[in-house]
Amino acid sequence: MTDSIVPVKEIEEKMETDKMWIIMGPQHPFSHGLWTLKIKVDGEIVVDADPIVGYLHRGWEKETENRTYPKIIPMADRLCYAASMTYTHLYCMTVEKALGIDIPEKAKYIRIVADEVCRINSHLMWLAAVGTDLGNLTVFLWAMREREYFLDLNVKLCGARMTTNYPRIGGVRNDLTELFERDVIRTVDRFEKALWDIIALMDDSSIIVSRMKGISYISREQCANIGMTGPAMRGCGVDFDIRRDDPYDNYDKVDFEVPVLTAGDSYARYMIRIEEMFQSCDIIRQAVQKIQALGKNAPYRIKTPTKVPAGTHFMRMEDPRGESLMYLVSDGTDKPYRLKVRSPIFTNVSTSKVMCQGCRIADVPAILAQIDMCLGETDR
Amino acid sequence: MTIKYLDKYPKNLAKSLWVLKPQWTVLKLFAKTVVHRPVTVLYPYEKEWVPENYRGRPGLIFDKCVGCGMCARMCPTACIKLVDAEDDNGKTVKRPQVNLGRCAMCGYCAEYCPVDAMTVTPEYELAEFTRFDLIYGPRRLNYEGTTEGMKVKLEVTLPSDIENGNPERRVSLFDLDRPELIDSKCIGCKKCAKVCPVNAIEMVEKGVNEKTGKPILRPVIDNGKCICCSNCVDDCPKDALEIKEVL
Amino acid sequence: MSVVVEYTSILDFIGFNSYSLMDNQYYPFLDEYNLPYAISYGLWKIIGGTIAWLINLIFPGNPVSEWLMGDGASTLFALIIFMLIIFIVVFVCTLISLWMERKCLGRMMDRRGTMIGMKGFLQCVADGLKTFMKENTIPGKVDRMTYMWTVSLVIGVSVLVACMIPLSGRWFVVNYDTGLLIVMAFFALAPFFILVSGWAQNNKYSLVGGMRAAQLMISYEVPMLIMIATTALLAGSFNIGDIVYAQNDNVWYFIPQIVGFITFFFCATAESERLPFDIAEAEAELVEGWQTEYAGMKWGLIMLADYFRGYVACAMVTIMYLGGWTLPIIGDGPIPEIVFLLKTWFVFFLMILVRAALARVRPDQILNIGWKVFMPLSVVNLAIVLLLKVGGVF
Amino acid sequence: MDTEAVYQKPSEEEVKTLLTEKFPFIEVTGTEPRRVYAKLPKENVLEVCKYIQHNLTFEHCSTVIGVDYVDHMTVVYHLSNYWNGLMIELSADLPLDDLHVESVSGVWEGANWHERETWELFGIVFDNHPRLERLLTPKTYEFFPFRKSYKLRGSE
Repeated sequence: MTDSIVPVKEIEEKMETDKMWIIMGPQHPFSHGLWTLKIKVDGEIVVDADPIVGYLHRGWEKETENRTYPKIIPMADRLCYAASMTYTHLYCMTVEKALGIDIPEKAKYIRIVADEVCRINSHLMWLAAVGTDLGNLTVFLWAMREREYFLDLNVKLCGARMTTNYPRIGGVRNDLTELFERDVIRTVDRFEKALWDIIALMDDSSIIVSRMKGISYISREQCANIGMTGPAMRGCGVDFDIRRDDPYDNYDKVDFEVPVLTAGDSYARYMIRIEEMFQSCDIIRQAVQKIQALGKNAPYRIKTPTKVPAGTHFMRMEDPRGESLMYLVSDGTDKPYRLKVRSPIFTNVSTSKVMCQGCRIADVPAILAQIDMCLGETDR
Repeated sequence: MTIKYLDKYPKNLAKSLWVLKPQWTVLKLFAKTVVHRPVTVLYPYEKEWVPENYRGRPGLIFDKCVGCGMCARMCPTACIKLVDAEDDNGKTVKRPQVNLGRCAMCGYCAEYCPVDAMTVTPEYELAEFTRFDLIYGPRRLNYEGTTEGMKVKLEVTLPSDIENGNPERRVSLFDLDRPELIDSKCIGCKKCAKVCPVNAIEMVEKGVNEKTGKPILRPVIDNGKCICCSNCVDDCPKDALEIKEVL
Repeated sequence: MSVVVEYTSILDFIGFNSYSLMDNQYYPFLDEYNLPYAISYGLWKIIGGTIAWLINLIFPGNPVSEWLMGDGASTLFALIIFMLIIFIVVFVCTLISLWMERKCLGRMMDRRGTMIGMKGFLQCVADGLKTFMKENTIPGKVDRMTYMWTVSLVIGVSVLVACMIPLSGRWFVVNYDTGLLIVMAFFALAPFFILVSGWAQNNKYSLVGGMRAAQLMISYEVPMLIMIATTALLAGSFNIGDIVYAQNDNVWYFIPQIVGFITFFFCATAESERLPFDIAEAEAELVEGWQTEYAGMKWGLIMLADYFRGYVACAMVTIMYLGGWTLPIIGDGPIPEIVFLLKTWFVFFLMILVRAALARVRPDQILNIGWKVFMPLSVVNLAIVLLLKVGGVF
Repeated sequence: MDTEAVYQKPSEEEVKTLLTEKFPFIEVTGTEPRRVYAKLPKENVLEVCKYIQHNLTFEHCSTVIGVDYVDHMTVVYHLSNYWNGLMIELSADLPLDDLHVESVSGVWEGANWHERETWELFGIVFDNHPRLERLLTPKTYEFFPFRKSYKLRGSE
C-alpha cells in the first residue's frame, strides 16, 4: 500500500503551477527611486529576481571630462542626495592624492564631522524607508523629524541643506561657523535620546522583528564574493570597515567600534546601521574636541594648483551605503581625462537576486530596504 | 568607544510584551503633542530661521562689481551670462545676469568673486509664472539687506607658508596669482588691455620694430590693480600670457 | 371625512397634536418605540401635511390629500425619510471617525493632521468632492461588468451593515432575534467580492491582493464566530438589545471575557482591513492591492466603505464587550446614542493607536496568528465562559 | 616563497614577491601603504585573478574599469582583501583591434555588473560572461558612449 502513496512534492511537480513574472517599478511604492525589479513568483514564493536599472543614467563620468576640477564638486553632490557630503569628500580626496598634497589637520577633522553628520542623515533616511516598507508610517515620520535637525546642522555649517558643496580640493569651503560646535554636540545628544524611542518602536515590536529576522540569509563567503559592501556586508559577518582598516583623512586618530554581526539576515543588516548611528555620534564628539584643540585660527584650506599632473590615482572611502571608490586618470590639463565612480549600491543591487530568492512577495520591500537604494549614484 | 545598541538588542520580546511597548511609546508622544504643539513648522505662515550664510539665490552689489566674468567662468551650470547694463552715470558696463531656472545654488559665484560683489542671499522662494521671469538681470539681482556674512570669503593658506611654519596666514586666492608675459609670443595686439575689467594692463612701448618701423607694444600689469580674473589669458590670441600660480 | 370647507387651517392637515405613532396600523416596529422613525413620522406629518393642504387649497376635497394623510402613505414616506436619517447619521459618524483618525494619527506621528476648516473636518468633504470630480476611468482589458458590480457590492454591503448597527434601544433598523448573526454575516460578505474583483481587474497586483483577502478571511473568521457564539452564550440571546441589557444587568463582558475582548478586537481590525492586517492592499509591495485599477469616484467610495467597516467593527466591539449604549448605574440614560458613539470612537482610537504603533504582518504570519493564536485564545475564552456559566456566576 | 600556499594576510612586499615569482610577466609598477599596482598582459587576467582570489584571499572585487586611451584601451581591476585592507590594482592594456578579455565574473560574482557596464560604455568584450547585455543605456544603442570618439553635443 505504501507504494500508492505519492509524495507531496511529486504532486506539486505534477501540478505544474504557472510561474508568474511581477514587474515592480519603475513607479512603485517600494522602489525608492526609478528602478525596476522583475520578480518571478511561484504562488507567494519568489523564485527569481532581475533588477533593471539605468533610468537615471546621465553619463556623469563622461560629463566630468568636459569640466574643470572645481566645477565637478557640485556635480559630485548630485550623485546621491542623501550622502552628498561623502561623495564630494571622496572626489576631493582623489584629486588631492593626484596632486600629492596634504591638507591641514583642521580640514580633516571638519570633513570627519561633516561626513558623520551625513552618515546619520543617510541612515535616518534609510530608517524612514524601512518603516514605510514594513507598513509603519510612524517610524518614517519620526526618523524624518530627526533627520531635519541634522539638515539644519548642514545649513548652519555651509548654508545648504542637502547638496552641500562643502569640501574643496585642499580643504573645506569655510571655517566652522560661530557656535557650530555647540550646536552639533547638542543635536547629537538629543538625537541619541530620540533614537531610543524609534528603537522601541522597531525592535520591541514582535511584528517588525519577525518580518526581518531570518529572511534572506547570506553567508560570509557569498557576501564577499557577490561584492556586497557596507553595513549589509558587516551584517553578514565580514569584519571590514574602510574607516578602520584602510583609514583616510584622520579616521585613524578617532576611536570607534565597528559593529559586526554574523547572523547574515535582514535584521542583522538593520541592527548594524542602528549601531553605526551611535558610533557616528561618538566620532562627531571626538572630532569636535580635536577641532577645538586646534584653535580658531588654524588653516582649513590650502591653495592648490589648477592643473593636475598626469597619472592614475584612486581613493576609496566608507560611504554610508558601502565602499565607494573614485578612479582618476589625469592628463596634465585642468580637466580630468577620465573619472570613474564605484558606487556601492550599483553592486549591492545586483545582488538582489541572491537576496530575494526563496522569500515571499511581502518580504521583497523589507529585504530591498536594507540595500538603502539611491538611484543617483547607481546609474550615475 | 563602547557599543551602545548591540549590547541591549535583540532582546527577549516576551519581556516587552510583544507589541505593547511600541504602543506605549506612541501614546507618550501623543500625550505630549496634544499638550504641546507638534514639531511641524507651518511653512507658508511661519518660516524656519536661516543663518546669514544661507545659500539661496545669488545676489549682486551693482556698484562693487567690475564685470570681470569670474562668476560666469566658474558657474558649473553655465547659468550666468555677462550682459550690458547701464550704471548710475549712464555708462554701459558688463554685469552678470543669472538664469535661476538653471541655477544650482552652489554658491561658486559668491565664493570666487574677486571683489565680493556677488553674494549669497537667504531668499529661496523663487517661483515664477514663466521661464522668462526666472532670468534675473543685474539690477534685479540686488538684495536689500546684504550683510557681511553673505559675502563668502575665499580664504586659503599657501602650502609654502605651512612649510615655513607660518600656517595662520590666510590670503585670498586672487591676491598672489598674476598673469605673466611670455615675451617671445606676444604680438602687441592690445587685446589684453581691452578686456581687462580693472584697467590694470597698460601697453608700454618697448622699442621700435626694425622691419616695419612701428613701435613694439608690450603689456605691463599693475599688480596693485589686478584681480586675477584671467580674462587676458583667455583672450590672448597667441597664448602669450599665462597665470603664474603662487603656491 | 369628505367635508367640503371653504378654508382649512394647515394645522388640520399637519395634525401635530393629534397624531399617534403607535396607533398607525402599518407601524413597522410592532410594539417597540423607534426614535428615528418617530422623527421621520413627525417630519412627514409636517411635510406631507403642508403638501396635502396646498393641494386641498387648489382642489378642495380631493382624495390625494386624504391619501397623503392616511396611515399607509404616512408609513411609506416616513420609512423613506427614516432611511435617509439612518444613513446620514451613520455617514456623519463615519466621517467623524475618519477625521479623528487623521488628527490622532497626525499627533502620534508628531505632525498636525488635516487643518482645513473646522479643525480639519472639512478636509473629508473636500476629498470626497475631489474624487467625485475625477474622470471615471476604466482600464481597457478588465471584465467590465464584474469590475463594476463587485465594487458596487463591496460598497453596498459595507453601507448596509453600517446602517444595521443599532445605536440604542430606540434607534435601530430591525430588531431581529438573530441580529448579531445577521450583522456578522453581512460584514463577512465583502471579502468574497474583493476576491472576485481581484480576478476581474486583469492586473497581477489586484490578483494577489484578492487572493490575500481570501487568505485573510479564512484566518480570522472562525475565531471571530466562536467569540460571537461565546457572547451569545453568556447573554443567552443573539439579539443585540438583549446582549446589551444583559451586560447592564451583570457586568460589562470585557471583564469575564478579557481574553476574548483582546482577540475580538484584533479580529475586528482584520475584518475592517486596517493596518496590522491590511495585507490585501499592502501598498509597500502591491501598490494598492485589489484597488489598484479603481480610480476616481470608485476609489473614493472604496475608501469610504473601508471606514464604514471600521465603524462597524468598533460598534461590534462596543456592543459585545463594552456594554453598548448603557452606562453602569445610570443604565440607558437620557441620550444613549451619544454614549454608544463615544464608546465606539474610543474603540476606534485604540485601533488608531494600533495602526500607529505596529507594522504590517506577512500573509503567512496572519495565517499563523489566526490559527495558532486567535483560535486557541477564543477556545480558551469559550472554556472560561462555560465554567462561569456552569458555576452559576452569570 | 611558497607560491602555492594560501596567505590570508599578505603584506605589500609579500604580494609583490609572490606575484612576480609566480607570474614572471607581471610588472609591479609601484607599492604604497596598503596598495599594490601591477600591470599584466590581457591573456593572463583570469589566471592571475584566480590565484589572487584563492591564494592571496582577495575576496572582493571592487571595480572593473575601462579607460579609453585613444590608441589603446585599458581594463583596470581593483581587488580588495578583507583581512588587512590591502588593495591590488591590476591593469591590462587592450589593443584597439582586439578588445577581448577573459571575464572574471566566475571568480568574483560582484564583477558581473561592472563588466556589463564596461562593455556597454566602452565596447570591451568580456569573454565567457554569463550575460553581456546593455545595463544602463537603452537596448537600442549601437555605439559605445564613453569612448573618446563619441563627442558630447552641447554649447560648452
